Amino acid sequence: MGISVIQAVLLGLFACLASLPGMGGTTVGNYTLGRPLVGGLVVGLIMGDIQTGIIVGASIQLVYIALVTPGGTVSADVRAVTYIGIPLAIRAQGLDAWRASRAAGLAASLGAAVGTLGTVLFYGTATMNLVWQGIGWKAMDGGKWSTIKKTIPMVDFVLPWISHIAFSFIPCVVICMAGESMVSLMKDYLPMDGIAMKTLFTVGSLLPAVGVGILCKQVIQKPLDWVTFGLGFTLAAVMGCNLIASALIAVFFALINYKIEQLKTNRLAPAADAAASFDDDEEDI
Amino acid sequence: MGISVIQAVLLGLFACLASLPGMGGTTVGNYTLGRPLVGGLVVGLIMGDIQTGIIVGASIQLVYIALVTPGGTVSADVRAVTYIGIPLAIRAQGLDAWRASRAAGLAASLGAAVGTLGTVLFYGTATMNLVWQGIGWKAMDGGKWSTIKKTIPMVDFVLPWISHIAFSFIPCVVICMAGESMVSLMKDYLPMDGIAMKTLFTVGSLLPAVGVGILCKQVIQKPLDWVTFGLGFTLAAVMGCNLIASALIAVFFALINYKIEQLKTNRLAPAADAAASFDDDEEDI
Amino acid sequence: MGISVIQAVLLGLFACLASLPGMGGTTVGNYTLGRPLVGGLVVGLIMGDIQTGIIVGASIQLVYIALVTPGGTVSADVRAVTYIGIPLAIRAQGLDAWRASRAAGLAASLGAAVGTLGTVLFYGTATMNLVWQGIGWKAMDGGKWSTIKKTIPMVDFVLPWISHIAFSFIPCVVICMAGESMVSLMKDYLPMDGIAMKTLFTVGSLLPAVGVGILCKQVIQKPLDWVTFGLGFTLAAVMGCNLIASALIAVFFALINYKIEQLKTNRLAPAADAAASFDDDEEDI
Amino acid sequence: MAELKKVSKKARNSAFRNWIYGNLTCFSQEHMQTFGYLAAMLPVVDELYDNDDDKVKALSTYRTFFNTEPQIGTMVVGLTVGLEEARANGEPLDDDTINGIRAGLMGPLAGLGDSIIVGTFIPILLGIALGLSTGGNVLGPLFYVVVWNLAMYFGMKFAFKQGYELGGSAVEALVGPQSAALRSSIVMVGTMVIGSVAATWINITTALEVPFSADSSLVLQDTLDSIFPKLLNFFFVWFCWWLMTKRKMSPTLVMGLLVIVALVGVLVGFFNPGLSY
Amino acid sequence: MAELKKVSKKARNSAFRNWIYGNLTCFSQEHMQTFGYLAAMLPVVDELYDNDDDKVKALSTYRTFFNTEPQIGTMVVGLTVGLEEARANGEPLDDDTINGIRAGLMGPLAGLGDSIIVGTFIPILLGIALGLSTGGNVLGPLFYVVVWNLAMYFGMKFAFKQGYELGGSAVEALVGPQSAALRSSIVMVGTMVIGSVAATWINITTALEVPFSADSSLVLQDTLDSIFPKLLNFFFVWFCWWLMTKRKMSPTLVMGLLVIVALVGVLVGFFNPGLSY
Amino acid sequence: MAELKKVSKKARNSAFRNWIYGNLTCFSQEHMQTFGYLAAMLPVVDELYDNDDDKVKALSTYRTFFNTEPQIGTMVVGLTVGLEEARANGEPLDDDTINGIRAGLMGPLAGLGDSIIVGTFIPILLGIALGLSTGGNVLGPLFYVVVWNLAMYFGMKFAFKQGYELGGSAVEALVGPQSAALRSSIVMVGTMVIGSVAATWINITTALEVPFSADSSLVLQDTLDSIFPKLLNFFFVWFCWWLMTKRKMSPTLVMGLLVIVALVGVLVGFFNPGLSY
Ligand SMILES: OC[C@H]1O[C@H](O)[C@@H](O)[C@@H](O)[C@@H]1O
Ligand SMILES: OC[C@H]1O[C@H](O)[C@@H](O)[C@@H](O)[C@@H]1O
Ligand SMILES: OC[C@H]1O[C@H](O)[C@@H](O)[C@@H](O)[C@@H]1O
Repeated sequence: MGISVIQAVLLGLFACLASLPGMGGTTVGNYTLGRPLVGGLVVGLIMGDIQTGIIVGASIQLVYIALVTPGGTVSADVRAVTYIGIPLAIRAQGLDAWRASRAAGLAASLGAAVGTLGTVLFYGTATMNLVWQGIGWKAMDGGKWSTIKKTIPMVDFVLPWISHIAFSFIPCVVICMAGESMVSLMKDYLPMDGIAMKTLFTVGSLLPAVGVGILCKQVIQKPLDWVTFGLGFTLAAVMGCNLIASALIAVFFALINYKIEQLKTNRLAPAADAAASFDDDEEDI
Repeated sequence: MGISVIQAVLLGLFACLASLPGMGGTTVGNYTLGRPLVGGLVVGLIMGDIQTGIIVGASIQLVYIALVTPGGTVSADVRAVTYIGIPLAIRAQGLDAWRASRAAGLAASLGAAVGTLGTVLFYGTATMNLVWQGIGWKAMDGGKWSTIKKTIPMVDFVLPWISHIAFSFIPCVVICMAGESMVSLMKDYLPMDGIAMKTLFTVGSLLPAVGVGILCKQVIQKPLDWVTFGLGFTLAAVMGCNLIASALIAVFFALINYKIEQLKTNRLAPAADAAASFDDDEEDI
Repeated sequence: MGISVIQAVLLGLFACLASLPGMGGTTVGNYTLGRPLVGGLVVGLIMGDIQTGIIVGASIQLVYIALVTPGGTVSADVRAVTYIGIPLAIRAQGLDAWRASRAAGLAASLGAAVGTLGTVLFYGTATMNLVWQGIGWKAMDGGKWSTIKKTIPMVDFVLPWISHIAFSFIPCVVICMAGESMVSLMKDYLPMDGIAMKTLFTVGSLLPAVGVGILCKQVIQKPLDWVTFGLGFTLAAVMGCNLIASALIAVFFALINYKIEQLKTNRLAPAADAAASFDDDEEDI
Repeated sequence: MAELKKVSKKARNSAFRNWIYGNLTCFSQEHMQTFGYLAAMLPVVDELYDNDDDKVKALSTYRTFFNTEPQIGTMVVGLTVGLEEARANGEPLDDDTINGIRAGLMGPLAGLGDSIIVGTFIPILLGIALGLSTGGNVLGPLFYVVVWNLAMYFGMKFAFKQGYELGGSAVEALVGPQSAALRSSIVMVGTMVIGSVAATWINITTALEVPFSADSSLVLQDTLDSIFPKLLNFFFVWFCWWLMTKRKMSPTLVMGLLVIVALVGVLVGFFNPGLSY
Repeated sequence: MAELKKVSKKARNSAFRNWIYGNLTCFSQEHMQTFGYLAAMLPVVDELYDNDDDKVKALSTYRTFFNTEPQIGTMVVGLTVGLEEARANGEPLDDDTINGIRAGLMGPLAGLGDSIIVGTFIPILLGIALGLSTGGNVLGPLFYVVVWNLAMYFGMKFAFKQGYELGGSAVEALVGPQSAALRSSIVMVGTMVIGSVAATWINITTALEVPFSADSSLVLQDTLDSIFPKLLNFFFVWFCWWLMTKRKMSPTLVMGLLVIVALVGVLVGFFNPGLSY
Repeated sequence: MAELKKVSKKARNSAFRNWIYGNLTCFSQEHMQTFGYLAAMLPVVDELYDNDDDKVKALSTYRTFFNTEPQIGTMVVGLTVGLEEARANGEPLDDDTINGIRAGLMGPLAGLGDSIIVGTFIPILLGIALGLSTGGNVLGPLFYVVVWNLAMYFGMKFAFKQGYELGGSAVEALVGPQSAALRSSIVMVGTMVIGSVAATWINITTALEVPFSADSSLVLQDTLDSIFPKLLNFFFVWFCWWLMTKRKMSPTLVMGLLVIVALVGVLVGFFNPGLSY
């Protein structure tokens, strides 16, 4: 069973919708269309074999059932596994008259490779988005509201399609049509130990520092604020606190700070209202 | 060598005195009569073979020598091992003319089973005590001093005997007289994977939450106090502090709090005494 | 190839200069002459075979390349390995016409024993220094400046030579001349499981407590200061903080303390300047 | 001015005896040593107050949960006897302060007592006794019985006395003009230690696994741990507190509810102590 | 006095839609959900302010980095809509406070959302769906599609509304006479959480090893860890902050610089993600 | 007003030389770098004060324990030279502040220096030198000797100067009207870091095991750890402090006592370093 152009185009489209920073939105795109079980249904519909699609999708779903991507760390791209792996598996089945369960086996074995290839595509997409974001920042810097009003939605909703066409649509269509051998070909052309890939992933690991740096710019107003930052850092890096525990401890210190700052303020206020404020400062917060 | 009724009754009595929440009191009961070495002497006296008793007791003592029960967590009930395991072992010896050391071996091998059975009895006792405590609370709620004055000692000193008769005396007497086979019989009737036992132990793990909840009711007066509670919780749950380390850190924060609260108070006091209090606030605490 | 008296004396001298609390100073002595690679050159010069010296030194250097001695904890004394191990190895080579690489092997295998022997010498030196320090303290206590001015440099720069002669020079000369067998002889006379050695090392582990105690004497002025001390202790002992993390957290608390203490001070100051100080207290620190 | 009340030697002895005998006799997982504490304070309260209502009110302070290593804990009892004496003389000691002190001390003292007395002193005594009892020698157990009980009796006497005197001397600081600050700090220590107690002495875990296939499943406990370690402890403490505070349920009722929760939890597989003989 | 402005239902819906659709559409490792946030706040800002400059100024508040679990994060968006409404009515809410709140909430909500929604709720739904889909039954995926999307839609609606109302009611405390203290405390929480975020979400390590011989080498990462765990995270955050603050570089420029740093780092062997297919 | 005193270049150089040569020459486990510090401060104190008593008093400040990575620690020496200069000019700097600063800096600087200079810089230099010395080439060691010593010499010069200037400029803050608060905070940092030092640099453990039988024994160290990790460190520090403060013993006497403690401890089996060749 070959894959027609129309089928491939549809698969490519869904790959765009379903990726992590996907054009279908997080809930409908990534967390619905991007789940292999649902993807199996979709691919089945496109390929005209719903039952096999679901069986294969279900078996792949099992492998990735508890996948979480905290802070944009994508260890395996399920979307690629779904919209490249499943079609290829079904197609192979057609050729060899395998049973669905064997297709599932093939999809799973293809999965690892395709999933990793997908992370390249994911980082590619996210990196290309930087270009559109650049357009957004320029508009913001320009300070003209009419431009901003047009540009921001364009940047967030429309332009990323270009990244997705480049890094989701085209690879998906090409690989689906060219078949399994294409995967190893791409692996050869995008070797993970080549400078390009290494740099891509290194950039990916460095970039969040810019974002956090921007945040620091906002909240850190004097050198000593780095000590507060440092305490939070130490809680997580040294003492094993997750973000929830850190936040709890932060609130504890904030309460101490609140009491002190209040005293500072009151010191300047007329004595008359001091007595009053003393009584209700517990309720104030 | 069989065990007579009188002997069994005496063993049952000592089992009551020696258990963890035991009728002999903590020091004399649990930590004296409840140590297998001492228990060996007692059982030896009752059974008329002091030497064997002590030898067997000593060998069992070794196994449980460093047993601690923090917060009422009983992993093995030494008392049952002592007042059920030792007699059965001595008795078996009588029948087979074994040497004391072989009796010790038997007691030890019986130990694991009897010790676990004992935890069931322990949780049973503690759970039944809830009934007497209920009587106590009713008296307290009633608010009549004469009743309270009579009820509290009754609840703490007298009524628990009922729990002990049910969960220490009777099982001990019955098993001692019926012999080793009784142990496996009881294990069959109180299967650890049955709903009853599972619920008993689950309740045991849930109940301390009520006690701690009562404490919280006392010290937590506004929602934000949960943050203080939460810090203590985090210290122990996340950062590996034991209660001593937690208390030390708590005192550190309390000192900060003390300084702040003192400033608050002084703000309202006449300026005249401010200077004075400033000088001695270090000594105040 | 034997070792002449002059050669041995020179080796002993360099051993004194190169040891951890060494007479060559930290940078030039311990961290230059005390590195086996440099030591290999020196030994080579003394023994008249620079090339072999460097080859052997280099191979030993590799083993100890990342050695750090935090807080005076010396697990292996590289200096002894260098100025006892290398000469003995070169000497053995001379006798047997080995190649340099085999001498390196011998030096390495001698290393462990000699390195440990060296720790004995290190602790011996440090312990003997206590005598000179005693002289220093007496001068300080005396309170006569002219005496102090003479004594302190004497204590720090001159008298430790005596310790080094006893614990570096003599052992080095003797062993170098007497040869390998001497090492095992010394091991027999200074058995690590003998009372003398055990006490020496135990004293070594206890003594830092005196130093830290002196520090405490200085900064702990009221009983509650032990709580602050205890927090720092807990951070390192329980929560896995190194000294840098502890210092950071300490600064965080110091900032809180600073704010509170400032409020205390201001409370007593005339209201007029309160407003002023309020504005700049952030910059004050 | 009325003469200052003082707890008589007799009442103090009675409190001491009630505690050292009864600290655990009516133990339950729910209240642990609370009734032992009530029994110990009873003669003291009875003597100090003239009025029945005052007695009831005073004793009610000690209704809250208490647990510690009972032998070293004798000190806390002594301390509250001292505080109660001061309160009976009109010092404005409130329940929160007393319970803050009790809560703040019970945790660390339990840690100390369990490890030093039960975990070290007893094993050492037993070790010696075992040596003496070779061949079934009666000297071994006798040695332990005598040394242990004497040591504990005098140790506890001492602890009680120390506590009592400490209580008396602490009153000044606790009710003086600067005391509001001190009291709030004590309650803070208590609250924080209770938080740690909740993470240390309670051990609620779920056994629930949602199986997806033969070799893959969702272990709920792992997810909970990733949110916050010991989350169920926290939840159940909060839940009990909420029932008692916001729903005005009595502890007994809450306990009953928990029995149902446990039963249902066991039935649906949420709870499973996983024990076996 | 001018009439109080209020964000119309239409604008609120528009903000909600923009967020739930666009929270990650223009994701980059650098700004993550910032553009989604800007897109969500756009209609709100557009409606609230009359003056173009005010609009630009208001929207600029949301230029800072934002990232959280996007579905639970809907609450934060709702909250800032409420705050923005108050600000448009002249309440003196400053950027720092708003960003302190956003920073303080985004970390813990991400932790909660990732573990509860993505790590627990989805697997359970999928588990059920898998059961239903045996033999290729279409019921399985359909069940998941329907239940998940309905649950999320209403869940997010609810979160947005809650957030919006919370924002409104919090304004009083945030701008009242005592508010300076509160605001500085909020920024403190934000700063501390950002510190933890820097140690949690960033993962920069060096692969550099200085080899001495066949079997001995200096692993630079180990040395760095002994100075301070995750030191490189800290350094790079500080470095970016320094470039932007002290050198007045734009984020885009900084990013460009990091690309060069990455390239050079890879070439000299300092960086090596160590991945393989 | 008298002219301001200034430490002459000569005295500063002399202090610098004394330190970089003598920081460890009279090392003992008890005082570590204290005598090196005294030797370094001697020329400074000698020059700054006219009166002999003042000199003695000033130098006595530096009697307290000091230890850090000696090369990076040059900064601290420079800093105290700056502070001493200010003190000689009548600024009310007290011993506690100076020792608080020293104590607060010595720990983290030791951590930094040991890991960066000794743990990273030296191995890298040696690595290069090893490469150059193949076949016994003399270039290898020479390279190391030259580069290392030059780098350190200029590095320490720089650190000393930086410290000296920092000391001078910090004086304003340390003695100004707001300084009481600052000084108490500095002492706080010092105290806390000393606490960490006590847990990090001291390593006292007991080898005592009470054997009960062939395969069961009480490992005392385990019990102590369960009470508080590193408890013996804490105990011995406290004990030494107590002897010196409450019993007015001299450090030398305390040291003598510890030798006896060690001997007795070894004899009864409490201490056992457990070393072997
Ligand atoms: O961790 C929070 C959040 O970070 C990024 O935005 C993505 O990886 C999301 O999937 C994740 O929920
Ligand atoms: O942990 C403190 C304390 O808790 C419970 O009361 C019992 O288990 C005691 O044996 C124990 O000492
Ligand atoms: O740890 C700091 C410092 O402690 C001692 O002084 C010595 O061991 C030095 O080598 C080390 O740098």
